[in-house]
Order: sequence, then structure tokens, then C-alpha cells
Amino acid sequence: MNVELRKKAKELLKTKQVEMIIGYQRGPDGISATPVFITREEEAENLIWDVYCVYNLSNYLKDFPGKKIGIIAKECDVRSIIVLLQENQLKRDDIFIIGVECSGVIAEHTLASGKESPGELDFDEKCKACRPSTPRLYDYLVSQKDQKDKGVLPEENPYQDIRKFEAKSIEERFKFWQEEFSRCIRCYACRQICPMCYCPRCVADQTMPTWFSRAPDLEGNLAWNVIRAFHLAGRCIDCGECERACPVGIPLREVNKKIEKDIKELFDYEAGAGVDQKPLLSCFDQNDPEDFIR
Amino acid sequence: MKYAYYPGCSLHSTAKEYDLSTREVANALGIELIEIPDWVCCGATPAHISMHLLSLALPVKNLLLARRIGSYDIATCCAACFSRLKIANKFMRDNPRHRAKVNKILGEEYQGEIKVRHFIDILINDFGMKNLAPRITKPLEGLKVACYYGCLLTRPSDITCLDDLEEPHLMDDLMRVIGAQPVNWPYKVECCGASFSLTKTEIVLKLSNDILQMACDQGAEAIVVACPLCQSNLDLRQPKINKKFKANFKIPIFYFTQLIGLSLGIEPKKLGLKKHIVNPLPLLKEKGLLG
Amino acid sequence: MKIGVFTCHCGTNIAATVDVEKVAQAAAEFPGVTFSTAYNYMCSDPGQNIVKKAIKEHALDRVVIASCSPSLHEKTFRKCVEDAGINPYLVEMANIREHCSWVHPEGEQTTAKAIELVRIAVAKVSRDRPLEMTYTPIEKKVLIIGGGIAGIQSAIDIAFANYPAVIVEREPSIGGRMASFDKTFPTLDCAACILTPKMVTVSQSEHVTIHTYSEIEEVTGYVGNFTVKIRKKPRSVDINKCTGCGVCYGKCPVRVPSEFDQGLGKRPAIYIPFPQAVPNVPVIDRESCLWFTEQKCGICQKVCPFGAIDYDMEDEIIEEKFGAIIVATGFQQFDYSVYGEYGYGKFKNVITGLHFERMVNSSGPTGGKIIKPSDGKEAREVVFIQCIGSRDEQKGVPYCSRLCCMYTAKHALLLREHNPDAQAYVFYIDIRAAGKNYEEFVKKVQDEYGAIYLRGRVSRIFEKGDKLIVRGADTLSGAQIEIEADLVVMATGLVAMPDAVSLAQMLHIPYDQNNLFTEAHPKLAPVETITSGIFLTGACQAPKDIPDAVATASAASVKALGLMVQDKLAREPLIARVIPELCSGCRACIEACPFSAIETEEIEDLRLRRKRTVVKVIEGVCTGCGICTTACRMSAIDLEGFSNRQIMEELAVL
Amino acid sequence: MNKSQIPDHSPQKNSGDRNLKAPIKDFEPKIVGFLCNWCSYAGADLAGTSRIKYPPNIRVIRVPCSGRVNPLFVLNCLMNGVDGVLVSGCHIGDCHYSEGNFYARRRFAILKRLLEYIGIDPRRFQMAWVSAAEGERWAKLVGELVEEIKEAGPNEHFGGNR
Repeated sequence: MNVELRKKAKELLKTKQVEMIIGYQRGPDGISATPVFITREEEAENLIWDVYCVYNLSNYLKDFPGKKIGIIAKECDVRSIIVLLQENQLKRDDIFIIGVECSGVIAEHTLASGKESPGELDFDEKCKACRPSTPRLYDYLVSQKDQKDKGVLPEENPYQDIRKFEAKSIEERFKFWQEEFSRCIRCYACRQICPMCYCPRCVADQTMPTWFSRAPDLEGNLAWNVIRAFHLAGRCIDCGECERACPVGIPLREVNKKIEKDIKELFDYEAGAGVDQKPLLSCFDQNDPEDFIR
Repeated sequence: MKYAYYPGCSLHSTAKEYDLSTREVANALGIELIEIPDWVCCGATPAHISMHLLSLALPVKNLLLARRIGSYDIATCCAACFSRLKIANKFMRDNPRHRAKVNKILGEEYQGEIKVRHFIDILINDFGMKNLAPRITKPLEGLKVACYYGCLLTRPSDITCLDDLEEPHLMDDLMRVIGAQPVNWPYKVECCGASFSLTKTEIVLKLSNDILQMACDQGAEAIVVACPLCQSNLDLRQPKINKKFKANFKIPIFYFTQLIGLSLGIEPKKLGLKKHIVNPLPLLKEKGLLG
Repeated sequence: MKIGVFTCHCGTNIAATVDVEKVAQAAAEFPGVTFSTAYNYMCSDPGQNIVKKAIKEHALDRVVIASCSPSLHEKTFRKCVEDAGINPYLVEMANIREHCSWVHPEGEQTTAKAIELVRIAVAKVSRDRPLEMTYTPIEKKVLIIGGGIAGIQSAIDIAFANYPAVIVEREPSIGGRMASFDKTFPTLDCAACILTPKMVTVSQSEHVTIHTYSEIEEVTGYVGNFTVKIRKKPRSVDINKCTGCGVCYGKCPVRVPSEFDQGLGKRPAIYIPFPQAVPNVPVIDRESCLWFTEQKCGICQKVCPFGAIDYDMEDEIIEEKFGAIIVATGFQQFDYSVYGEYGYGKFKNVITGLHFERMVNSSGPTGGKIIKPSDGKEAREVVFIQCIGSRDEQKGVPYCSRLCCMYTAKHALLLREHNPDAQAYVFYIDIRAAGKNYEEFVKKVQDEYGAIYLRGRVSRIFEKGDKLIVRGADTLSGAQIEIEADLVVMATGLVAMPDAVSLAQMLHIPYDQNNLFTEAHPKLAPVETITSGIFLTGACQAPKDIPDAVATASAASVKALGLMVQDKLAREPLIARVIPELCSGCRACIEACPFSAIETEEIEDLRLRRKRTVVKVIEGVCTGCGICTTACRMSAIDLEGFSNRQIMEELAVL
Repeated sequence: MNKSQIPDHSPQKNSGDRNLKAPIKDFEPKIVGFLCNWCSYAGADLAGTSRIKYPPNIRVIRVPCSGRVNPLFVLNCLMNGVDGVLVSGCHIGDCHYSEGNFYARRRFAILKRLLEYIGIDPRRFQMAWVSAAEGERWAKLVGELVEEIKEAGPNEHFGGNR
């Protein structure tokens, strides 16, 4: 299938349908995949697509306004592209989505262990909540018949960890997050890596007013991590990049998924469902639940 | 096609011929009806005017019994049973308070999930009229019938969900398929007087007289029903009506299953045609439908 | 920054439970406060003079008044400080009366709370920005959508004030529903006699332009500045050449049911809807015209002495600007064919009130004879059924249509007038005759015209021979009623037009669950909508009879004229403001704004050195709700008067 | 009454006492209420004109609409040691701006669950609909809130750095 991928990439560059293709190439370790930006036909030979292509490349799309960009995207990446389209950060005509069928990507720790071929347990956590699938939006689809059966099976209940945590006492929950957030050094790697974090100036950096403590103290860290997740409500497509990028290992997906679960339960809303979808917090239903209101 | 069959009391007594003809038709069409073992009365009219809980518990009891033999839809023929079972289901689905009470006294959890189907519904929507048409060997050509639906088959429409509330047509459609000619008449959903038959017979005589008169006025030669009580009032009371209103009705009252049975070529004997007060055989003979 | 704090005793209203002097003393110590005093009645003239004097003497630039609720005196003190030379938006109030002295007992705690409230107000005022009223120009022209009696009355009122009005009417003639009525209750004036003069007035007015056979295509803009696209459908007759001589429709060979006569009469394919039509210019119905359906005939073109027939006419879209819009789109009849018990609309002799109006009209299709449509014979026994569709949550609408009781009474009266042998039976639920001389009218119909009123519903109608058997209950006597009727007249309710929702969406005005347009306030702003510059009249808002339609038409006109007479439109500056550098152009605010007050614009981003799309607030439209400010993740849109800095400052001193 | 519960108003000690938490036994919680101008603020005004008594623990921040209340305001309050936060708007259907409370309802449904999830006592952030006619309800609501937050105790987790 890499053959097909490269052929299409070359064709796109040759016919000038795109000026650049954002994809993956094999990393220097010979196993992992790293992002690559291709502008010349011959470079297309480096393109790959396999279970090691973990990253969500859609984050790079916004960096090339006005250019025609081709991008290799799996289902979760496509959903983030959809959100960016909803939010007018991209123009549909400017991007060419080379969709790839995905049956799960590898967890980072597997890479570190140097294993050559992954077993089922080695799939990334995010893939366990997803089912092997074809992207919901693409301009060209590279099919992947050979790898389909190797995929990870979706979990029966994708939110059981969240539910389990919700069942804990309020003190336990506070203690857990206090400890997790206390490690936060406010490097904002989670923000920089997030395709949805494109605000010209993040509220965390604003000074007129200063919204919350900018120091890495408990108040500031908690406020930052809450508002980061809150600002992703209805927008986070669980690509998991934030958690992957966090240098101190805060389980950020556990916060994101909590909101993902709640908005599914409360509003039957799923981020990145389609380009015509309205932003979660810029629409409402007359019958939204209000049992929490006195 | 398999269904848990709930005949109800009438079909085991006064409306035996409804039961017979239903089983014959089902048999002929390959529809398997498994009679619910140990079924009890659905409560009919007395239960819900004496005790609401009982009126729900009785039908639910039957639904639970049906669940034991497998996950089949329930087939029923009697309009009253159909109505009671459907109403019980609605309460069990929508009303947590009643659901809790009923589940408590029956000792089982039930939430209204079993589907209750009238035999008309099964014939039309499961078996399908397209499939029925080629099975007709003796079309009832020339027989003008008035299809009489009565009160309970269509009402209340949000519970029965069977047919058009004011202008039902499913029986008419069936009659057309088997070659009979349904007349257009306005009394399809009038009341026959129902169980006043025993307590205030006068009322039944008046109401049933109106229905018979209207059917005859519109040119019907027979009336087709789907309710044992309607059948009994219109059939059994005809002599008395004739006497009281100085009329001369001799109009046979058929169950729709009997006529479908005839058209499928089933022997009239097996369809219980001799059990009627107004003997339908002369009419059928005259129309050449018995040969 | 020099903040002055003025604490009010409000007689004993505040002073009884709050130590006012202590509050004033404490306030003097707050950061930025250079002057603090207390007075008995701050809102009185002497009180206001204290404020003005202190501003001058102490060169104050911001003011906090600690007194009552801002809903009472915010305006007073804005004016007061403005008189003293301070921007009126640099004053804040601390509500130490309603929120403090009146709800807590006398004591240290209450005084302490009052001091905190003042501290919060001081914090807020320190972040206030001087603001100026905004002004938007006004296009001095009013659009009236709908040319029925309400629209006509609006146009007349606007024109009377010498402002231009444009009526857009979908049908080939103005006049609306009223044109097809026979007589009007309770005075029995003939509808045409009172409507036609108004139609003529409006058509001859130099200030009124009428676009008939036209529809609204698109509305953009905002109060004072609406841009409207109007689609003029092809009439196929040149309105400037035609003299209305009528030769064309005299010769047309086609006959189709007349819409105006509710299908009781026929009309040619080229026709005027009714003799008094305005404009008196025919229209070709292309669906039935032989030229358009079979490419033959063409007689009208041949016989027209003025060459006015133009088969090649096409849709024309014109664009005009308006300062205000009056919506007068009216109603449609409830479709009674949902009632199976009344024959699903299949019985020929079951008709609606509008049919009856045409029948009873002496220039109508039956020449004023009340007949059975099935055989044309005169009807004697006529049953009227009220509340068809109205007050019926199952099959119709839950509301009362308000006028059916009256028009049914009128019909019963006219029936007897036209045929003294006839008998009217009226089935009703309640008689709702609230209106001037309405109850008297119904009484007269019952007493003098022998109409038999039966309180109850009709359960079934069926045909028997050439009669209709009407079965119902008279709940007052408890009797079952069966009437052998010749004719049944349904008092069908009034419901929203089928395209009401799409029009509402085009205009950005809300509509209710019945698709009726919603007024800004049901009592205090009954002809306004929440979209400023758009007003409602007539039955598009709720069922209305002619007097109500005319009254709301004039009310809406006054509201529109109130805009027209202003040179420019003054708007409170407490509106949203975009900080373009912070805006990503995601448009979450545009989606959330209930008033469509935000649009996009392209800016040159100096930092990125490229063009970028951001949003901007349309000042004339923004109402200052602040919903956008929370939809915005980047806080790029803020609300003046309740800005992020102001609120965060308030929170900071808590 | 313990002196330390009275907010300090001397400028030199503007933020001095805040580290000290009142002893729990006569803890007087500090509650911030964001009230929409048209319904809830007017309802609170009505409680005043009707002279209905309620505890003085609430500080009202007037906003035009519940849809104006940014979750950052709420977070800011909680992080600064405020014991309870209330957002109050018009009843559904009564919004002066027709839709503002719909947005607020959606937004705070998410925030409330999220705050609970990370271990913040649900009693500390609450939402209510109070109309302009509900003066009595307003007073009752404040009374209830004060009781609930007293039970929850002081917001000790945060505010230490002020």
C-alpha cells in the first residue's frame, strides 16, 4: 500500500494539485515514523504508512495558509481536520486528504522497548476506544487490505475507566489530580501539540486580565488544566497528542475523555462528526438536561 | 414465522369459530402459532373498572408466560385482549410507578418489551398481502361485505397503533385481496353496545340495529368483524332486533379469518361456519362460494 | 485615577441597618479613591449637586454611588456625572439597599457587607472605559411584507407621515384575505366596501410602491440598514402597458378553479383575481395557460390592444434598502382534512368558512345563494362546527383562533338573511365573544335569527343519500344529536403560513412552536420583535380579527416611523467589541449570537504579515448580551460595561 | 463573631488576612453570585423591596445575561478561595436575549461535571434560575446555599497564595 501512497503523492505533486504533502517517513531508528514535508516528487519515495505512524499531522496544516497541501490522515486525524474546517481555520479547497485505513497505531512505550512487531496489547490506548476504520472524509483513499485483520478490537465500554474514577470519593479524586497536576511545569507542550489549540494568544498567556495564576502553583495548574480541557469540549477528537507530549506524564486524556463522555451523554454530541456540525457551545437544544439547575 | 398465541377466553368459548378459523388460516399459510401455556384471562372489561392494578397485572402475567416459551411476538385475535395487552405494555414502558407495583406482585422484571400484534397486523405486515394473493384459490367474488372494526381495534390510536383511527381500512384491504367487495360505509367504528348485551340489552339492540341497518343500506350482504363481542351482538341479537324494530335482517356476521379461510379453500366445516346464529351457508351457496 | 464614592442614607432605608458613615470612611481608604462622602438622599437635586460639586472641586474622574439598585438610578447618575463633565460610563453603583440594608438585620455584618459591595464597585469603576453612544444612519424607507389589510393599513400610516413604504405581496393583487370576505362582524359592513377605498388610497399614494406577485428573496443588514432582495415573479403582462380593459381574459379559452372563490367558481388562465384587484392588471397562470403548457393558443397576445402580453417575461430580482421592516404575512386556514371523523375533506358538502364567505357574497360564484356544492341545490339545514383545528392538541393547534366564534355567528345570520327558510345549527365548545358589541351580536344571532347553538363536539359526519348525517352531543342537555344537514361549514382555525419559518429565519426573528412569529414582549412590546427594526402586525403573530389587525398595523407603523424621524440611530455603547489581534476567526461567536450582530472582516495581520479573517461587531445590531464573549475561547470579544477586566477586577477584591 | 470573618477593608492589609481561615465551628462562607441583570438581579432586588431577610454571605456580580458568565470567572473564584459560586439566570424561555440561558445551561453542565471529576465539591458551584418575580425564592436559595456550603466547609484547597 505504500506503493499506492507514493504513486498518488507523486501524481498530486506532478499535476500541481498540491504544493506540499505532509506525511510520515521512517525515523532514524529504523522503526518509528516521523513527520515529513514533501515538495518534490522524488521525495515521495520516503513516504510510509503503518502502525508506527502515531502523530496527528493536522496540527501542521494551519502553518501554510493559502497553500494547497496534501495530508496523509487516518480517521482520528480526519476528525481533527473536520473540526478545523468547522472552525474556519482551514479551507476545504486548500487541502487534499489522502485518507488511510487504520486499524490502530502503536503505543509509544512499544517503540522504546524496541520490539519489531506489535502484539495486540501494544496498541495505543486511544485506539482501543476506536474501531478499525476508513476515514469519514477524504479526497483519495489508500486502502489497506493486508493489515486490516491485525487491528485492535474496540473496547466494549470505552468509558469504563472514567466511570470507575467517577465512583471514587471526592477526596480521592482531588488527591489524585492534585498530585498529577502538581507535576505540571506549565511548559504548554500539550497546547503546542494540540491541533485545536490555535488561539492567537491563549488565555493562559493573557494579562489584561490575567485569568489565573501563571505560576506553576496548585491554583494555576488546576485552572490551566481544567480550562485547557474545557476549551476542547466538543472539539477534542482524542488523538492523544497532548498526553504523549506531556514531559511529566500527566494523564491528560483522562480529563479529555471525561468531557467527551459527558457531552455524549448530555447532548449526544461527538466532536468532528461532520463539516456541517455546529460547535458544541455555540448551539443548544431546547431540551438540554438541566437537572443540575436549582 | 412463529408467534406466541394468546386466544383469550372468548376464543375458547363463544367465539370458538374465530379460534378455529385463525388456526386454520395460520396453518394454511405456514404461520406457526404456539398457544401460551396456562394463559389466564386478560381482565377484559371488568378488571379495569374494578381495580387498576389487576387490569395491568393480568395481561402482564400472560406476557410473562409468553416470554418463557421464547422471544416471540404475541399474536392475538380478540379486540379486547389486544387492547388490554397493549395498554398494559404501555403502562409498563412509560410509568415507573405502575411498573414497580406490577413487577412486585408478579415477582418478575418486565418493562413492556414484548410486542403485541393483532392477527390482522401479522397477516398484512409480516405475511404480506403480496404473498397472500397467490394463495387464494377460491376468491370470494361478488360477495359484498361491510367491514366492521368496532371500538377497540383502533382506539386509543396511540396505544393500538394498528390502523387509521376514524377510517380504518386494513380489513377492507384484506377483503379486497381475497376477492370480496368491501362496501363504503360510515359505521366502521361505531359501538355495538359491547358488554351491555347482558345488563342493558335494550342499548345493544338499538346500537346493533343501527349498524345492521347502515350495512344493509350500503348494500352489504355480510358483515366482517374482528371482535368476538361485536360478532356476538350483531349475530346473536339479530332475531331480537328484528322483533323489536320490525325488521327483517338475515345478514351473516363473519370473522375475517373465516372468509380468508374460505378463500384459501379450507373446508367450511373446519371454519366453524355452522356455529353462527344467522346461518351464512345459504348466502354463500347463493353466491356460489361453497362449491 | 481619582475616584469619588458617594454613599446614600436613603433616609432610613439604608441608614437603619447600615452604618453609612462607616461605609464612607472605609471607602475613602480604597485604592484610587480620593473623595468619599455620605448624604441623606443622593438621588435628590441637592444630592446630585454634591456629586457635581465634588467632581469639580476634587477633579474626580470616576464615581461610585453606593445606594439603591442600578435599575432605579443608574441613568440618573450617568446623566448627573455627564453634566459635571465626566463620561457617563465612568460611574458604577453599589447596590447597598436592595441587596444589603433591606435584606439583612442591623449590625456589623450588614455594614461589613455594604463596605464590600462598595469595594467591588470601586474595583469595577477603576476598569471602566469612557464610552460614546454609537450612531447608525437610517434608510428612510419601510418595507411591508404582505399586502392584506394589515399591510395596507401600515402603508397608509407610513405614507401619511410622508415616508416611503414598499409593499411586497405574493399574490397578483393586494387585499389579502379580507378581499374575499362578504360582510364583517359585528356591524355587517360589506368587506369590499371598507377595504376597496383603502386599496385605492394605498395604490394612489405617491409614497407607496406596491410589488405584487413578488416575494422576499433575501434580507441582510440590520436596523436602519436592511438590504432586501425582492423576486418579482413573471406576470407575463406588462404592468405599464396594460390598461385593465379586460379583453384578454374575456377571450381566454381556459377555465380552472378560482383560488379567490375557493374553487367554487372558475377563472381563465389569464385573469385578475377579483374585480377590484389592485393593480388592475391580469396575470397569466403559467401552469394552466395553453401557451405555456402546449405552446399554442396565444389569443390574449393577439387581442390585447396595447401589446401588453409578454410571454417571455422572466423572474426579476430587485434590491432595495430599508430602515425598518413590517411583517404582515397573515395566516392560512387550518387544513381540516386531518379529521377522519369529518370525512378527511372528501365530502363535497363539507366546506370551510372561507367557502361560505364566497357563497354568501352576492357577487360571488353562486350569486349569493347558499348551495350544496354536490348538486347546486339550495341548502336549508346548515351545521356549523367551531374549533376546527383550534383548541385541539391532538390534531390541530392548542390555541384558540379567537375569531371563529364571531364569523360563525355572522355566517348563521347571513344564512337566514339569504334564505329565511334555512336553519343554522352551531356546535361550539365555548363562545368567545370578547370584543366591542361581539357578545351582543352572538345573542342577536341566537335570539333573532334562530340559530340553534349546541354545546358539544361533532363526533362524526357521514353521507347518507344526498344528506350529511351530523352526529354530536349536546353536553348541556346530555342528549345525542343527529342532524340531517345539507351543508356543514367548518370554522377552521387560523394557522401560520406554510413558509413562515423560512421567512422568520431570513429575518432572524423568533417563532413559537406553532410557527407564529414571536413578539419582543407579550405585553409591553407586542408589535416589536427582538430584532430591532422589524415589527409585526396582523395574524402572522397570532390570530387577529380585522380591528386587531388594523390596530397592530398602526402600532407597527408608529414604531417604524419612530425610527424614520430620527436623523441617526443612537445606540447604547454597552455592546460587544472585538480585539482583532486575539481573534482566530473561528466564528463560534457568529454561530452563538442570537441577533446576527457579528460578521467577518478581513484584516492585514501585521505580525503574520498576511491577510486574515476575523470577526467584527455590527454596532447597530448588538444588544450587549455578552453571549459571544463566552463562546469565544480566546477572549477576543469583550463586552463594554461588563468587560472581562471589569469583572475580573471585581472578583479580585472579593 | 470572629473578627477574621469580616472582610478586611484597610488598604495596607488589603490581602493580608486571607491566608487565615476562619475556624470551622462558626465558619461564614463567602459566596459569589453571578446574576443576570433582567431576571435574577431583579429577583434579588425584589427580595430587597419585599424586605425578605437572608444571610449576608453572598456578593453579587451583575452581568447582562447568564450567557455572559465565562467559566474562567467561576474558576477564578474557586481558585482564589471563594467558598461557593452561583450562576443564576432567567428561567428557560424567559431570557431577555431569548437564548443566553440555553448556552449557559450547556456550558455549565459540562463545567460542573468536570469540576466534580477533579475533586471539587459539587456544592461549591451551583446554578439556578430565578425570575424577576421570585424575590422569595432568591432569599430562600441564598439561605440554602449558605447552609450547604457551611456543611461543605471552607474552600481550603485553594487561595493560599493570595
